[in-house]
Amino acid sequence: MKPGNADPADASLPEGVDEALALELYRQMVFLRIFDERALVYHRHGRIGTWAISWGHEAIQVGAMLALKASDWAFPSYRENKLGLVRGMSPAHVLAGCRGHPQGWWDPHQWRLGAISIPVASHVPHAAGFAWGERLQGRDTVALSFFGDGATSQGEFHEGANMAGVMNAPLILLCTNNQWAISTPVHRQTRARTLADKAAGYGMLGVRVDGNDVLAVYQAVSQAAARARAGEGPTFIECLIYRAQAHAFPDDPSAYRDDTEAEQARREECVGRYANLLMRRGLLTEELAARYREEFLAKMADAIAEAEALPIPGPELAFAHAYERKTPALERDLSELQRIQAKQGTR
Amino acid sequence: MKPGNADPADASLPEGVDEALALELYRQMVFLRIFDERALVYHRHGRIGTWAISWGHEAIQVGAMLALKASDWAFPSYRENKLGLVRGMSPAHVLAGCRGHPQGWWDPHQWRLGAISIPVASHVPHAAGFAWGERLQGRDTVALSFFGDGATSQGEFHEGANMAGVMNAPLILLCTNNQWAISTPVHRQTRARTLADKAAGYGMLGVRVDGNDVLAVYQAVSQAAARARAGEGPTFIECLIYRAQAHAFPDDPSAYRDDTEAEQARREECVGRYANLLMRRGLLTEELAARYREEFLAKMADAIAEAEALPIPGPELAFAHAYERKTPALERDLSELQRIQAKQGTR
Amino acid sequence: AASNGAGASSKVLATPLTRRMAREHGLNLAEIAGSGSQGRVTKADVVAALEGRTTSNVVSQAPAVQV
Amino acid sequence: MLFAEALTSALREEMERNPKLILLGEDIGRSGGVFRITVGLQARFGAERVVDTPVAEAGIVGSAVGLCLSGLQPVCELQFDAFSYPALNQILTHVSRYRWRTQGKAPMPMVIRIPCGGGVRAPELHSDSPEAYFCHTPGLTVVSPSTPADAKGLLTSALRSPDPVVFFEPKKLYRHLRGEVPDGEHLVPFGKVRTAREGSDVTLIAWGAMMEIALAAAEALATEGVSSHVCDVRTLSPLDEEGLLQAARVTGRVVIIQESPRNCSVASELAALLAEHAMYDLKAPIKRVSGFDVPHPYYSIEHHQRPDCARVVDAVHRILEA
Amino acid sequence: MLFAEALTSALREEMERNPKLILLGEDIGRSGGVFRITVGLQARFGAERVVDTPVAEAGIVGSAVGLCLSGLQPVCELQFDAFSYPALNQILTHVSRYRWRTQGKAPMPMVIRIPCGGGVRAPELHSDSPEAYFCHTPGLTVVSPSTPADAKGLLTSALRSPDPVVFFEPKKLYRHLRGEVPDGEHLVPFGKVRTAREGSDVTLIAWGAMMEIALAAAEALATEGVSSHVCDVRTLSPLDEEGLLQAARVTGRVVIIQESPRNCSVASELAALLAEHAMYDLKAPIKRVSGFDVPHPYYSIEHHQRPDCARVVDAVHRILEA
Ligand SMILES: Cc1ncc(C[n+]2csc(CCOP(=O)(O)OP(=O)(O)O)c2C)c(N)n1
Ligand SMILES: Cc1ncc(C[n+]2csc(CCOP(=O)(O)OP(=O)(O)O)c2C)c(N)n1
Ligand SMILES: [Mg+2]
Ligand SMILES: [Mg+2]
Ligand SMILES: [Mg+2]
Repeated sequence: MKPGNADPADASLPEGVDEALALELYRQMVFLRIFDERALVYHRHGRIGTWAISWGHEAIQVGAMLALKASDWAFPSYRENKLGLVRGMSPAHVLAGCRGHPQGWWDPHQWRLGAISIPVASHVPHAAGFAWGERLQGRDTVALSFFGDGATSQGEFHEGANMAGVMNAPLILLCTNNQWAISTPVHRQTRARTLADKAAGYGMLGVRVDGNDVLAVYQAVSQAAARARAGEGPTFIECLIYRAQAHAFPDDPSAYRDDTEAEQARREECVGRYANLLMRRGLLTEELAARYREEFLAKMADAIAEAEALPIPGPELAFAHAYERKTPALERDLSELQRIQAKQGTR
Repeated sequence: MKPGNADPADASLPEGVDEALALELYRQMVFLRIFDERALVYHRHGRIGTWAISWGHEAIQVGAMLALKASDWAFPSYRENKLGLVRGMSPAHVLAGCRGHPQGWWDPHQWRLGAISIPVASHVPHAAGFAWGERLQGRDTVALSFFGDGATSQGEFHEGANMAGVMNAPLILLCTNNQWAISTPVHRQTRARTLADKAAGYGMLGVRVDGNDVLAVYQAVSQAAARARAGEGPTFIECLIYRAQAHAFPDDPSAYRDDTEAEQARREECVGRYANLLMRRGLLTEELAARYREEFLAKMADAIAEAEALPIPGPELAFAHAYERKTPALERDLSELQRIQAKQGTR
Repeated sequence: AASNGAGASSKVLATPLTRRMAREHGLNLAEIAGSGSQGRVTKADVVAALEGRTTSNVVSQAPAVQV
Repeated sequence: MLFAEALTSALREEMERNPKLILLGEDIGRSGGVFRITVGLQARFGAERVVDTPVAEAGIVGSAVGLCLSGLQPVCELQFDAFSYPALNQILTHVSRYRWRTQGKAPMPMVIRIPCGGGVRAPELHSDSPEAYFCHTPGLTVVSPSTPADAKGLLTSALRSPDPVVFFEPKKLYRHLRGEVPDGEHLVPFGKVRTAREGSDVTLIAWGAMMEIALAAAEALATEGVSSHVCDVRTLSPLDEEGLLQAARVTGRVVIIQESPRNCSVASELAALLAEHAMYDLKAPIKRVSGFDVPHPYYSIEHHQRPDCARVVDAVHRILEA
Repeated sequence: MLFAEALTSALREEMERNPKLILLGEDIGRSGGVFRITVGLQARFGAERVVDTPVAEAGIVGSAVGLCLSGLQPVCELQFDAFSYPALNQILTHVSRYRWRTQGKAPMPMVIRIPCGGGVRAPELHSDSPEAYFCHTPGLTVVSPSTPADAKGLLTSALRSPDPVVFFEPKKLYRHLRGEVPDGEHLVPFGKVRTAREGSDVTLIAWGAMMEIALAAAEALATEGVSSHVCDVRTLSPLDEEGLLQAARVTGRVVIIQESPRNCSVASELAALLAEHAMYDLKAPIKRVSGFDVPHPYYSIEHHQRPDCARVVDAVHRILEA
């Protein structure tokens, strides 16, 4: 399989995807795309910090999220730091996080999204345990964990996946194989023929889809969710794409790969491809597409302004929430710090 | 496949196994068997500590070790703590270790055996790295790592196996699937259909053999070693048996399993089965078998006496070898301790 | 700054407690004979030094009335 | 009641009380755990609440994070001290930080039980005292009982704690220490040291299995006319700083006793705390009687590594002379 | 020379000298590492000696154990501080114990390089200062340089050490600190503190990125007439106890500065060391200016957590008053 190198011959919509949903998939993809493009600009302005771009990952992120019920949970890695947008989180909220602002946190229960997991693969066991816990409590929640090709090398991916199998957890292991882990190509990541080959080792179904095809992703996740809800256990889904951009900004891919494949991937990117399909079906017009873009561009402009307007908090927040109640030592440390900062008057 | 439930129809020896070797395999199996049986008695006398019995694992341990060259390395877990015997280590040496005596250590380079790895699976990456390092240095060494069914659940098994695949390391992953990890049956350890199914996830060959059949193990390891030496990379070998004994002594399996399967496994144990085969081929007589037993029983009696005669070392040894040179703090701590112990006169 | 810093008493062995007592009573530790091991000045030595010096200005440093 | 039984009774009673508690670990179900602490619990509460897991410590603790998110309160048993190390990444990056990372919205009310310490003639890596790794990690509460009553009372508190608790059970005490345990519900609050013996000449500070040594040393010293004040730390992190400072001030001479290696340990922290906040109350140098900075030795020579009465008495003599 | 360049030159020169050295880590090859410390080395020494690994820290360090057994001397780069945690099991159970376990026959001459510390506006878990976990582990040598000269000299020593060395590189210094580095072979021995500034009123003890703060505080204090003696610990474990005791004795007043959380930290150990062995030379309580016992905060507010000049100066004022 090669990702994204062909439009599907016919433009029929898969089962369960009506026209409204087909358009909503598109709209959300555009939102993520614009978020990414603007964030990169803001990063270059120095207005946000490190930017873990997911340009080209929209079909996977949106296809997967829209295939879940609102009551299902997703567990993002750093690459999916803007996943909340798909569930209605404000872009200012996400941008605050990119500015290293404490307002970037979210309540996992409100959004039904785990906290972003920075250590690669370390959230896979969380998703497994969560799914298992939901099943134990008789709920029909499904959990979906996002992670990358590189993450499959981590012990915690393995332990989480194996545990999910044994516990028959309603879990979807959604692996975005973008063929790179920073500078390491997937064939130096594992000798497995495909990443989906790993599924058998956990006694679970492994499937492989074109990650540039939002409908294929939607369908694979829908089916996996249905199986999970039916008590048939976890599924491993490998979504194949090619990381068309840098790993993050800053990062200079020219140091480790030549740009031809990336160039190709940029030409075959998922948003344009899906737009074509929708236009051929008459569901999308240039005009509507432009309208979406306008809408989200305006949102982003407001969002960055809002994020930049957030005041930098004092030290209280650094001392809060490590424990339910601040320890006496933390109380003392905080008041000492406040005394010193007050004396300095510089903070 | 079920382990050990049938004698092979014919008693022909596989390629590469001549009669002398066939008998040597038997002799070593008897040695390990007698070691195990006597060690259990010594444990019951309180003369050695915890005893990690491998009664019934002889076909695997001996078959694998004898399929390796003398220059190859093996990496044992606690279950293979007596592996050195096969390479000529004295039983007193092994028993000293069981008595918690520092003389139980060995020089990995002398015996071409890694140190016993107590944390389950944590030595798999060592074997991978070692094999890779040997290849880098142009040697044709093969490394073999022993581990159990439970160990396949550990992240470090996964990381080591994956790394070995990527580095094309001349490694044999020898998994003793005795169907139990202490009280946990293998079907609660993983949902994989077979443990060998895990091999594909690392892009390596996975094979499954009857672990009660020493010749089958010998052959599988020989072939894997040949592949490794030919630069074809690692192999995963699942040796299927049934743990006929307790996990270790102390441990009371009656708390978690009924004895019927174990009873059956004890009847089908590998040493007797192989003896039958050799006798049918006319290679072994009751007399010779008895002679082996006598020989090893005598060895064991001497060995325990020797191990018990070892004096308990003073504190110097507790302070040695953490660093190449004792730190000044350790020097001071040691002399303080010696002063106190001298005053007490009780040590 | 550092009025109590590396002065004459810096080579004297004493706990911070003893040093503070001496400091607060205006005693120079170096002038007190230490009775502890290795000539260490102990709290008792400082108390003894204070008692042997009842007419000094130390009194005026103490509060006139204990409240 | 045996120390081990006190732990079992805390688990049993809290599981009766709180249906959200779920136990997971290696061999805790049918077999009742290698130390028999969960014995009978699977029979009582079923295999869904007392769960045998694969041999995968990061998987156990990592899935416990997820179980917390799903609203349960997992209690993980890690089989031996050193087998907590494979779970350190989960504990350091997630268990300890999830509440903080979510500004209190996703707390991690889990308990991680870890049998610890030496003196039980065990193989390598079965005798570590790893508490310092956890105490150095903000967000965790680290506790270790030294009596059956505290075993029950502190474990009960742990099972009700809104924060993740790492609970160290000195394995030497499991079946060797017997003591009174109050009937019925028994809670011992975190963050309060226990005065195990009152005295006036020297303060001995210890916890867990080392309390036995501290008390034996106090007895020995009493025969020489030296009066020891013995303080059981109980909550290793966050420390009861006030209680510890007071215990030190009672006598002004302090010996800290611990089994783990010394460098960057709980004894280091205790000494530092006193050096910062009780300096003017100290009459002598602080002494640490500690495991040395070497791996826990083979069991035939582990007595050299584990602090004993003679070493404590010697340390007291030295600071009394000082 | 930049701090980063000093590290690169140590690696390059030692690799020229010693064919047994092999580098492994994530993205260290073609890309030269996320901090560009190994830049150019793969081109120079080939992909067999500068090896990009899978994203698997336990696999990296675990296979380094095996590489040592095969006679090589691996140098592992772990990408960021907190990504050393997945390797802790290997480090605590094997790297630190293999020499001991084999009575010296199978030493582990490996170096584990870890970029550390905050102040670089990084995402979560990219700003930890985890040295205490390693210092608490016997068998490891733990080192952190604070100048380009020491970066080269200490790393060269690490690359020649027969014992495993955990080498902490303050990432804030990589491209912000420039300094003289002696030409040619340059070795700085382990176990020797460095006097960064002589003074008589107060002793400031720090290491790594905090040396910058210590020296800035010394400057600020000098303007008030307070003379600071500034000591760079350099080798965090095993400590240069004599050197540290001497540095404390110079002034009898000590402030210890570190970025990591305080509980059971290197600062705890230093304070404990002084409280045990320099009590009679101290004139005031010891002060620790430390990261607080909370997770390293979001970067917009990390300045509250990282010790700064004002906090150090305040601490000095307080112990001068004391
Ligand atoms: C445990 C751990 N090690 C290293 C890193 C540094 N790191 C961040 S992203 C990344 C590559 C991950 O690649 P992949 O899983 O393919 O995800 P992608 O970045 O392609 O989305 C690495 C090594 C990390 N975040 N966590
Ligand atoms: C990391 C770790 N966790 C737990 C243990 C305790 N333990 C010792 S043996 C064992 C079971 C291992 O089972 P398996 O791998 O099947 O090997 P077997 O004992 O059957 O040979 C366990 C859990 C350990 N040694 N290491
Ligand atoms: Mg990737
Ligand atoms: Mg087994
Ligand atoms: Mg791990």
